[in-house]
Amino acid sequence: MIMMKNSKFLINAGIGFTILIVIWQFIAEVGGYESALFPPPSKVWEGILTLISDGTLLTHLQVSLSRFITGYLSAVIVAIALGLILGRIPLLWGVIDPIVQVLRPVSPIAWSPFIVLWFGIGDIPAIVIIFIAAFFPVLLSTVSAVRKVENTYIKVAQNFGIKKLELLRKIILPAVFPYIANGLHIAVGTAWIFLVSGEMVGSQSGLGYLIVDARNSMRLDLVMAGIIFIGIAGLILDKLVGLFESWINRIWGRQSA
Amino acid sequence: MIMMKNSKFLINAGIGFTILIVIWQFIAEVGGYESALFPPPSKVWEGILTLISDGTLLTHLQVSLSRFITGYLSAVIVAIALGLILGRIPLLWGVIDPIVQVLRPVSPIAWSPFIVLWFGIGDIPAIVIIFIAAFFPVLLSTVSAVRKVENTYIKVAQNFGIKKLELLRKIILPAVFPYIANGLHIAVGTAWIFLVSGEMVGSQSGLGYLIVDARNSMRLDLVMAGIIFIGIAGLILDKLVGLFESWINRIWGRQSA
Amino acid sequence: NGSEEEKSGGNEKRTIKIGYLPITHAVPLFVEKELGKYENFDLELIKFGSWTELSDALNTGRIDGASMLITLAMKAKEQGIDVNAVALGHRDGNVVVVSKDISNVADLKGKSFAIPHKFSTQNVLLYQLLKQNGLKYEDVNVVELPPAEMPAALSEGRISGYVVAEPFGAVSVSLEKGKVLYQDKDIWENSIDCSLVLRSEFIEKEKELAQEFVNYYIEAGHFAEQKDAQVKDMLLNYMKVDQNVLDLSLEWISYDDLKINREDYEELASNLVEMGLFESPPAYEDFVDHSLIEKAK
Amino acid sequence: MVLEQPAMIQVRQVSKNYKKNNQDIQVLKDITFTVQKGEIISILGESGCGKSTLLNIIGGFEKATGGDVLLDGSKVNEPNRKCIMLFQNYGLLPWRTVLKNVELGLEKNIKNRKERKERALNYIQLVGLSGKENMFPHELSGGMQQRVGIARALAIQPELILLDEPFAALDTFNRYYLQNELLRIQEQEKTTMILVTHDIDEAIYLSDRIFIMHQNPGRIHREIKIHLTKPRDRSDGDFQHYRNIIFKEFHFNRPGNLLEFNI
Amino acid sequence: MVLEQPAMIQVRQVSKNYKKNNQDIQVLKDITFTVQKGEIISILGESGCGKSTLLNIIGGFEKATGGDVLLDGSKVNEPNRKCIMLFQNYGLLPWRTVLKNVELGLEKNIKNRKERKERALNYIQLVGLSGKENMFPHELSGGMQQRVGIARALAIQPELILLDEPFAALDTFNRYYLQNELLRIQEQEKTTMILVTHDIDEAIYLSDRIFIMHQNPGRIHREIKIHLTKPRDRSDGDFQHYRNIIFKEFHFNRPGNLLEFNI
Ligand SMILES: Nc1ncnc2c1ncn2[C@@H]1O[C@H](COP(=O)(O)OP(=O)(O)OP(=O)(O)O)[C@@H](O)[C@H]1O
Ligand SMILES: Nc1ncnc2c1ncn2[C@@H]1O[C@H](COP(=O)(O)OP(=O)(O)OP(=O)(O)O)[C@@H](O)[C@H]1O
Ligand SMILES: [Mg+2]
Ligand SMILES: [Mg+2]
Repeated sequence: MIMMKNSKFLINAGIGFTILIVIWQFIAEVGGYESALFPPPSKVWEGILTLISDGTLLTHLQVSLSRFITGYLSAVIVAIALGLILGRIPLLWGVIDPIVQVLRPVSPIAWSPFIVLWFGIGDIPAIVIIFIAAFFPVLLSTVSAVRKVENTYIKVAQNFGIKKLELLRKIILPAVFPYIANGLHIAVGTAWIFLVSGEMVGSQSGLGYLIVDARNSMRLDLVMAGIIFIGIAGLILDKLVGLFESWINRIWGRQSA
Repeated sequence: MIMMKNSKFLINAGIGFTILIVIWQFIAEVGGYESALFPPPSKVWEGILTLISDGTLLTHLQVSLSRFITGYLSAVIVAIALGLILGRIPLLWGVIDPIVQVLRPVSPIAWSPFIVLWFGIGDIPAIVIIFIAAFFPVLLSTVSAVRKVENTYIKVAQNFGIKKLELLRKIILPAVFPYIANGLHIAVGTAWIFLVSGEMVGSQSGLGYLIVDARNSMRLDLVMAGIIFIGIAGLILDKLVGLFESWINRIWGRQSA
Repeated sequence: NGSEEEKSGGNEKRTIKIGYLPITHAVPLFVEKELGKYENFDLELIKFGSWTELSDALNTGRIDGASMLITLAMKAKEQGIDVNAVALGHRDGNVVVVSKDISNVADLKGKSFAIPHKFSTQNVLLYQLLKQNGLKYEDVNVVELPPAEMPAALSEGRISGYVVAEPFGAVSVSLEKGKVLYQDKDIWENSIDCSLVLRSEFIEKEKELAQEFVNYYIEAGHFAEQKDAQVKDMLLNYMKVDQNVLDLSLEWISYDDLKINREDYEELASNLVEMGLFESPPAYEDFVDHSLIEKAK
Repeated sequence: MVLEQPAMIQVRQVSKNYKKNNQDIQVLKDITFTVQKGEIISILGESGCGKSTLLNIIGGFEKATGGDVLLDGSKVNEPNRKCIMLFQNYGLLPWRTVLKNVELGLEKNIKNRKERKERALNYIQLVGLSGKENMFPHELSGGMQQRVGIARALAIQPELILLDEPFAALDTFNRYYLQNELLRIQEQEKTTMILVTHDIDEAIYLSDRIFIMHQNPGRIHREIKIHLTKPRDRSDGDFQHYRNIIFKEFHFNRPGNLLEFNI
Repeated sequence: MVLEQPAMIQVRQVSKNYKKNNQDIQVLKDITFTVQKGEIISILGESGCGKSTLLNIIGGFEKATGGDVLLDGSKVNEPNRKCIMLFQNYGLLPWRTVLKNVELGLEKNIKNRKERKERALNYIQLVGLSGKENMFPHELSGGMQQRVGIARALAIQPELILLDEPFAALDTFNRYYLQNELLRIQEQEKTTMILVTHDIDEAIYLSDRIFIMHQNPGRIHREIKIHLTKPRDRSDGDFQHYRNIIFKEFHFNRPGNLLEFNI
């Protein structure tokens, strides 16, 4: 069943990308762009092969992934824990909410002078930026889910004398998980998007750096190759979150959508 | 009722920001940072006043807002229209979906070499970046909402002989709106976040430019002031989308949440 | 990467961290690192994506120094950050590149023209160029662009010209999308642009290391001036460009005299004030520290 | 029920299979019956026996695997305006007011706004909702919502109305009120109705004939004609007589042996 | 029902007001009754008359505006394990299996896993769900889900079970099965029960006494004692007698004058 679904997805993806590449080639030819300025598919393909074969890709990918995982996981854990608590204390959330709402629309990149000040250059700023990007979506979806937890569950818990931490762990967390999962997906997207930006801040490695460096070297074929890698890796990360989600749902007995 | 809710929000916001400013002042003093590197609240406050009184803020804010509105509105309209159609044609969506999934995790900034190539400098690149940022969340939420439209509505439409465009307009669009609204909120956030980045690509104006320029002039107090403006403006834009949402919901008879 | 193990003390060698952008203006740094003659320290070159990020890192003390736009360092100094320029990165090496349909400066009137940064020598060069040809600065629509985007913008006609560090000028020329209108020395003899800037605390507290570092830097400058195959090989480890673009770029630049002369500096400073970019640029004595380069001779 | 008159609905040998995990499951098997113009027919059966599936096939919303359905002698292939379905969850469009909901089916054929509104208001009055035409569905109780559904169906004057457990979501009291209403309206409009329900009282109270369905596969087990004049009295002895017949059919009067049932 | 024995539940002069748009709305007014140990009591009334509110006050989930509730002579202030509520939508935790749901109330007091599991399985067997203990709620039919709810409530051996329209979401057939089940279990466990319903048959079939509630404000209008031995026969003549009494109470036997009711 899952196999079938996957093979169908692959066929569709194949058709989709073939069409895309044809259009791309067409634009490159008809537009008459200099190939240094708008590389045709063939050149990008060569670029991809070079990046793979000389190991550049693997190095940068590893670095990016390990930063991403660190930043994302810590953001998710902190945000869920905070969200569970804040969601149950409306008065405190009332005070914190306006701050969050003002901070959230600010691009993590805007903070970069301060991030450099506090966290220096290298891995940490990129991780911090991913943290910021992932933190708010998860926090907000957790808080709003906690505040909407079906009243029946709370009543059942009261009825059986389940309180405080036990209430959070046994009732609230599993009850809100399906709604948090949505936040997790949004966060994985946003955080991955900001990786590129994060790795522009004085990083010496990572996919974002790969792109910036290629751009500064006027190698737009490599920029395009980097974009493709980022896209694919982002897609895979999203699918991984999806797998985690359906794993939890299986343990916690939800029907898969 | 709404008045009461707003005044409560304002009181909470007041408390929240007071605490925030106290912490900020505390860090600035205890951390012993150079005020050029980490400006204390008082200095930022001066900066804010200067920006307001010399009209800089107003100019840049206007530019940013007009770009934002152009980019956001066109993204929303295109994405909803496309989403309504694609959601009803599962075969086509099957082919497009993989492409979207690979493109979505790529930061709009990564595209900037190509954006400059195609759209030049000035307003358009910033608008294009906002467009890209807003487009995907709305498209995806529309398609997924269309595919989940309650079957009863479709049956009712069939029963009364409502088909094609009429079906989209009279049944699908109003049925999915509450779910699209969620996508609109996410999009307003993402797009506004990318405004900063967008306005770094060859723009000579706008809030993003204000920040970059202040940063280039090493006026971190103005950077912080810019961050505050961006945050507040982002918050207001989000509330505006919320107002639009509840206006539509009132017209279309939904209970407000 | 690896900004971590900072002060491991003991017998460990001190690692000096120097920031750079992949441009021909930082060539002495690349050569110094490649020659690797220094003994009492390790040299780590840290590549940045833009001037802004580089100066953030320098200002907050995350790196000990950088090869950077001298004007940015002056700005930092003006804001109270303790840095000193100790040597130039290069002499000359900026060219004004314009599209094919521009034949003289007057043609630029009303057109868009790109510079890499508001606080840059390139901006001053543009200002002077316009002034010398009877135009006002406002007659041209000046835009700040990331250097890497300039050739594309020129090629698509989004801008009519640009002035920027190399190799980005040579790219347009070799793609035949643009031509050289002026070299910088035709506009302003002895313009000063990118410099080696060090944090003052580094110079003061680790005088000997700083001295050794600058000694080899100057030596590297002389070595680079040969511009032979060996030098080009070294550069290609830091900047990925086509051979012919590199050749062209190197034609326009020299590395053998890296002193920051007072009169040149003061001309720069007065221009900056005139352009309204600075109120009180740091005085030559405060900002330029020639003690190191003098001893290096 | 004169034989010469052709039946309004003919259900002929209808069967339906679903694929589930690559297995064919037969949900309906050889269902055959006819309904005359003006009749009210109930289909009574346990949950999952295939009542909704059968109704969907009659309405053209689903295709039968075998057999066919004739409406006025012509084959039903897709949903059509001659035969309107009423849903358990009312099927109202929540973004339209009562008036607009009732107008939904009229927008195609009556272009004149005033005329359309008049016609809609007429039927809103018929179901007793005059004055509520500008309210939205969520502002109405469940009972009122189903009235809107009825008005909307009647407004396009269909030949047949299909009702899928129309009152199951209402409480007993509201259910009683609406059953009475439905009878009153049917008397006036003479619309033919096929009703699916699991409520024994409801079937007896409303129907001319009751088809009892059994499951696995869904089939019609028995037909019961109700020879009582309408309106009927729920506490009347004759009413109890039919209750008893049906209870026996489902083995409900002897509580002891219930656990044998597969629930 | 000996007077000397103190009542298990005493509801004394309970009233409840809600604020709505700055107006006080009285939902309950002066409700007073007592329930003896082992009784099954039904509260019967139309939708919105305040049945759930009353039950919530008895269970300690809401505070009364006036009056109080005594359970075993001591005042009820908050929800407690002596008195378990059963919900219409079953109130099961969807992320726990049947077994884990039933164990929920035991986790506090029985730390020994094996012992806890044994006790839970016992009650799962009592409600006839042996073999289904590792299934998740969504894999069960509505009827089975409510059985799990009953097992969970019984497992902690409460003195009182409150049931808020427990079978309203089931179809008639399943409802009948579960009513029988409930009687069988109650006979065995002797748990006291207060049941809220709008189903007249259900009230007669299950209760020792029925309180009929009227609304605006919610108040107890009449108490009806059911003098029939259990198990009762739904098609029996005596059963019809009580049906008739209650129909009259709600004016249901004369269908003509129904529209006067405010629905
Ligand atoms: N689309 C479908 N795919 C597979 N099986 C289906 C589908 N629709 C219905 N079934 C199965 O067909 C059987 C009959 O379903 P149907 O909805 O007609 O029952 P019903 O009598 O209306 O039940 P209820 O009283 O619960 O509404 C059920 O066992 C159901 O699982
Ligand atoms: N939290 C609340 N705030 C305001 N009014 C309420 C609240 N809860 C209930 N009410 C009102 O109290 C009245 C009684 O509600 P309640 O839920 O007790 O009725 P019920 O008899 O259980 O109805 P149903 O059969 O529909 O469940 C209703 O009119 C309702 O609108
Ligand atoms: Mg059904
Ligand atoms: Mg209730």
